Amino acid sequence: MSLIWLVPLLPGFGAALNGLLGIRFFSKRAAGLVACVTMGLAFGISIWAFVGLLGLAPAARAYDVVLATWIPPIPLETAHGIGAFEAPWGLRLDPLSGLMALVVTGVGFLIHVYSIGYMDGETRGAYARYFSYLNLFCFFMLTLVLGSNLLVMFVGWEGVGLCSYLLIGYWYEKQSASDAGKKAFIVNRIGDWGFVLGIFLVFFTFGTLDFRAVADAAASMPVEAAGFGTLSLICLLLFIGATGKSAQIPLHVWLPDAMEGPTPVSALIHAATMVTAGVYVVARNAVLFTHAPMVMQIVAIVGVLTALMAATIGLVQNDIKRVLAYSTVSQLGYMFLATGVGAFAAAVFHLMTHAFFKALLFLGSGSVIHAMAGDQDMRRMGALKKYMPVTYVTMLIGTLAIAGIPPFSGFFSKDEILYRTFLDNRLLWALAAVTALLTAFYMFRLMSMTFFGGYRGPAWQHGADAAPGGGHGAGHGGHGAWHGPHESPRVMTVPLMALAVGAIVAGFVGVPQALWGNNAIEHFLEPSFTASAAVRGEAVAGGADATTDAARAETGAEAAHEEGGAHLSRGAEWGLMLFSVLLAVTGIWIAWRNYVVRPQVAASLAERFAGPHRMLTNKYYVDELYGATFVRGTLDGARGLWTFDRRVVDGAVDGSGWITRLSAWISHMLDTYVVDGLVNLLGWVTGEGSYVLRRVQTGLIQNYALLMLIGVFGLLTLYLLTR
Amino acid sequence: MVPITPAHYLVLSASLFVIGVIGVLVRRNVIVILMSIELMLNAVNINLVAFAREWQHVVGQVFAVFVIVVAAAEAAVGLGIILAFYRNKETVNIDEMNLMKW
Amino acid sequence: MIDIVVIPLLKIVIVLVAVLAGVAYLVLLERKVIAWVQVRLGPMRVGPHGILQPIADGLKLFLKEDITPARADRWVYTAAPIISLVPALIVFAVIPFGRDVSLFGTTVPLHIADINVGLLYIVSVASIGVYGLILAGYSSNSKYPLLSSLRASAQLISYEVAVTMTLVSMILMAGTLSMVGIVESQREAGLWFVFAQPVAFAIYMIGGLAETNRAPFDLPEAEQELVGGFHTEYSGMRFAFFFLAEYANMIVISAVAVTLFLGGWLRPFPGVDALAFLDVVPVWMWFLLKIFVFLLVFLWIRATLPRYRYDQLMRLGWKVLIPLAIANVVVTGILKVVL
Amino acid sequence: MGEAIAFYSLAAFILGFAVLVITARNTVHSVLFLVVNFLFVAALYVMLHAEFMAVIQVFVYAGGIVVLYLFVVMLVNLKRPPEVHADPRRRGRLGLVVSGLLLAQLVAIAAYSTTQAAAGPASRALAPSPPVSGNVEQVGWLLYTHYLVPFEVASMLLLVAMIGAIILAKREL
Repeated sequence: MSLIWLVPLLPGFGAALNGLLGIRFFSKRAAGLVACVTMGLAFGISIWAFVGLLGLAPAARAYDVVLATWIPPIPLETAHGIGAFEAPWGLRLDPLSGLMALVVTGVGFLIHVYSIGYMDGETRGAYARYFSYLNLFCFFMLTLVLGSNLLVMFVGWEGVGLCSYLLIGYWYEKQSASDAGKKAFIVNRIGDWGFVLGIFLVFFTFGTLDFRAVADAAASMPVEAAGFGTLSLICLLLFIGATGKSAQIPLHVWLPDAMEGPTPVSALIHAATMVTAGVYVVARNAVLFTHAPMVMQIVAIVGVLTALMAATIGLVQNDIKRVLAYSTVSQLGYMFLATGVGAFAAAVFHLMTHAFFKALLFLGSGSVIHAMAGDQDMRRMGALKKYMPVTYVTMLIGTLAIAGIPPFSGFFSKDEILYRTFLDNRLLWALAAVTALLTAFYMFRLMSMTFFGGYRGPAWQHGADAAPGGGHGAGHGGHGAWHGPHESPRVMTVPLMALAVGAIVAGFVGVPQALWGNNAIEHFLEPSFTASAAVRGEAVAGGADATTDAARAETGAEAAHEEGGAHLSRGAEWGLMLFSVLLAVTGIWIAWRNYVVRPQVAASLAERFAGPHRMLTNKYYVDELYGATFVRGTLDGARGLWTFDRRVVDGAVDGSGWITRLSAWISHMLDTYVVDGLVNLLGWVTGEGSYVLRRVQTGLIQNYALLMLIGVFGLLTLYLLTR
Repeated sequence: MVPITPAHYLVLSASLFVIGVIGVLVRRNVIVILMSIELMLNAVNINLVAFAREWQHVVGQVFAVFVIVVAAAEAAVGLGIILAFYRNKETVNIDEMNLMKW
Repeated sequence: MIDIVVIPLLKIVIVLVAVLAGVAYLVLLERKVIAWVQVRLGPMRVGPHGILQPIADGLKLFLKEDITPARADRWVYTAAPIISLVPALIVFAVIPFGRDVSLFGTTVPLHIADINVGLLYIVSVASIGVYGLILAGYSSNSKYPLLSSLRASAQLISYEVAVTMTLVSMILMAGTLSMVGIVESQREAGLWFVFAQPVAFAIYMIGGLAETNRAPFDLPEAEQELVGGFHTEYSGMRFAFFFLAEYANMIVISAVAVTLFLGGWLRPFPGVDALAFLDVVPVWMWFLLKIFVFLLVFLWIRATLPRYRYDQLMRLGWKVLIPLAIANVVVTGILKVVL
Repeated sequence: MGEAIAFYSLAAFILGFAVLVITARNTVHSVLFLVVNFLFVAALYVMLHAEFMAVIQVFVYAGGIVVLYLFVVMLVNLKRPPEVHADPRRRGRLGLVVSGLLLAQLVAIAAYSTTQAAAGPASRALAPSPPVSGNVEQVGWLLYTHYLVPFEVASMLLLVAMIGAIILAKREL
């Protein structure tokens, strides 16, 4: 547990090694080995730390490590007079961060291993570059997760954004890839703007950035039930950042395009870890959010709407990865819904399970794409079951998990969320339920189109023609011909199996009491979502409303096992479970009927509801909308400014320069024709005059003497006349 | 016969002076011109000495001495110039000494 | 009337005749002396021991044809000998031969004129003499005479400076320009100035030799180089004139030297009364005696010394004598002020 | 009477020889005439009881300067005659006329001045009258007392002239 600081630094070290030396010197094997070994070690250390954490008493489950002081205390103005603005390189291990670290390192490790096989087609330098990026991402992600204050967290936050940009644009030769990278980066900036403002406001309000301190300070403040106060503002800003990172409405547009990156990247960053950072932030600041119920409502609504919208879009997408991307968006929506209704534990629980099965699904799809030599269109797949059984089985497990079929992990987490939503708001529950149905449907649509039915892909001659679709992701791009769909190498299938196991068992940490389990994860996570005990006590002493606030704040974490309060009878709980399972089964049945038994029905439906279909395929025209408004507005504004700059500013500059030149020219003319003219005139006059006068200068001395004599004569005459 | 008054000496020296002037103005031989200048100086001296006699005071002779000194200096330098010029242009004709002109 | 016109005329005639005769016999004397020095006999034919030799020479020259070279400048050619002879003779006008003597009841000063600028008169007249040489050389339209005349005049002018300087120092000693005054001042001083001014005397002697173109400074008539000097083209009486002028100049130099340095007509050591018995000898005898001695010295030097080279001549004149003379003048002046 | 004779004869000689000086074709002749002219001027000085001036005239002019002229003439005159090449722009006749006018004017002034009372006594105060007797003594006295500075300046002038003449006449320094 004291080695926790190694958890982020090991991947960082690997990244540095691969980035500085690997690109030039390492072989593929060496580069992959470095990355995987560092991640594996980080995984082991985090497991060990986690075990150590479990060994402690629930109240004392927190361990701080301060590596160094980043910013020495600087006196700054805050709400309560001058506060010391300081930021240590501090890491904190507590249940939440421990769990997150476990997820990140574990899934990350598996995906690293998977990448060794998947990226086999790349050249040596690019291979090392890929792994250094991946390690760098893990480093930043772990910094984000383990950071003990908002600033360190923000470092990780921006770092993962950077890595996401780098990895989406990994194939930067492809215009679409680099565009997607830029899009993701810019959209994230919008969110980060809110996040930074939130950090400022947090410091201004509480005079500190440490989570624990912030939580304790916030716990002693009244719940802004009625008005929209400082805490609400903080939460809203942080939530804006979360939406940016976690692709919630309205900033969800970047995630589907992010699928331009390599599939393992999609699995790690855009499914398992980074996109869940937003959820993590909200959960990390649970106390703040519980004191801002209005913002909680907003979060819940945004979440559920995102879930529904993404699910509907997912219905009609044909790109296998895009389907998964939209499902990711929708699952993230679920998580925010959970946080919105105060079920932070459920959110984190779903986050964990989702990390497993969604990573599994992505890797599986990657395997499929690998098999199809880079083709991602499901309409050209089908009947791959017999070619790649391992992929089929694992993906089936993942699909069942996401669909919420017991006893797979997705069932527990999603059911928990639905249950808590039902308790909180019926309308939201209805929408979430519809989303669940749609989820089951489009996931099995994916499965059917991919693995069942007849093969619709291109024919292949044995070892004859080159791979269609350029095969940028194709492991076989390296050795020419495509031999048709086939099972992936072991280095890829083993992680699939591991994740499948995870997808199955991960749910059992949160079996509800209704199923005679004790919601272990909730109890485990509880300290992370509440203020420290001392603060809670004095908050209770602080007065009636404070107590009610505290009580209300703790419902989110404790209602599940509290007798009384907002609670349902066991029967009702059972009913809800059955209903949700029923929904999933219904979705599965529809998908089976439409895409396996009678595939033509789907087409006919698409024709009958052409309008909605087109709208869905075009993702509600959100991109077009943004393109028309923000992008176009920005571009036009920029162009306008540019024109202004060129016309007015440059015009002014050029004008002044022109005026200068004109005046210079005028003075030049003046100089040339007036001043020089006078001088030349003088010289001319002198010269011409000398032409006349020099006649006298005969050089004859005696003439000069004669002139002298005449002068003497004249003088004498004058003398005589004047005396 | 009238007594000899300074006027006589004046006329004499004037005539001598004018003769020197004519020599300067007419002759083209530089040496002769210099000699004419000597004549003019002598005319001056005659005047000086005559008036010294008239006034019974030798100051005029003193001036005459200075005049002679000047004449000596002038002769020396002038003849040196003539020699130098002659070495260069093989002539003492003053009409050919007209380099200093436009 | 007598003492204004007759006596001066008599004196002039006497002096001229004496000088010319002296010149004539000086030539003979020279020939004899040099002959004796060279252990010869010299002229012996005409008269006993050649006594009448000068007369014979005179007659010869007088009767000789007078030749004028073609394309010679006739007027100048004629004038040159006269110009050279006349100054040499008129210098005697201011030479005092002795104290006033009274004969026939009238006191007669033994000098033709005693002007108060006597010394300057001598110098200036001597400076006129140079024209004779130059014009002779120029007018005879022949290169040897021209060269020699240029040499002679250059030599004359250069040494004239030194001699004049010595005369200046003598004037400082005597405090007057009049020759008689100088002699008188020596008598009052009681000693000849030669003892007071030995340097000036030496310079004057050398300068005198040079001015008279005598050996060892007889370059103008160096027979070996220039056939005969500036009077090569001359013959007959004109040549005689040059001849007379040269020897007359010797006598002039001697006379002036005697007057300035050897006390003129004074007996030796005029300040010492013990030698008063020497006064039995008449003063003009003393004078002539001193001149005779001088002339002997001249001849003696000629017979003894070789001729100078031209550059040596000039160096001696400009770099030795003139600075020495100037220094002498300065020292004399300082002494006159101090004493 | 005798003075008048002496003056007129001397004046006649002086002017005559002066005219000869400037008219003689042969330069050497004109030099000779100049000498004679100077000698007659010296005689005039003697007549004016300026013996010192007379001797100086003979000594310096006749014995020094003119000899210099003669040398230069001999050095220069042996080549072609200098009278060739007459420059037409030279105004010789005009010079003659103006000279004549000047002479007339000067004579007029002289004649006019005789009618005026001589302004002698006033001017005599120019310089102190020497306490010594005798021409040379008086001149010397004035030169070395009242005109000492001009005398020294004159000596300087002579020195400068000598050096300048040497520099000019020497072929190579």
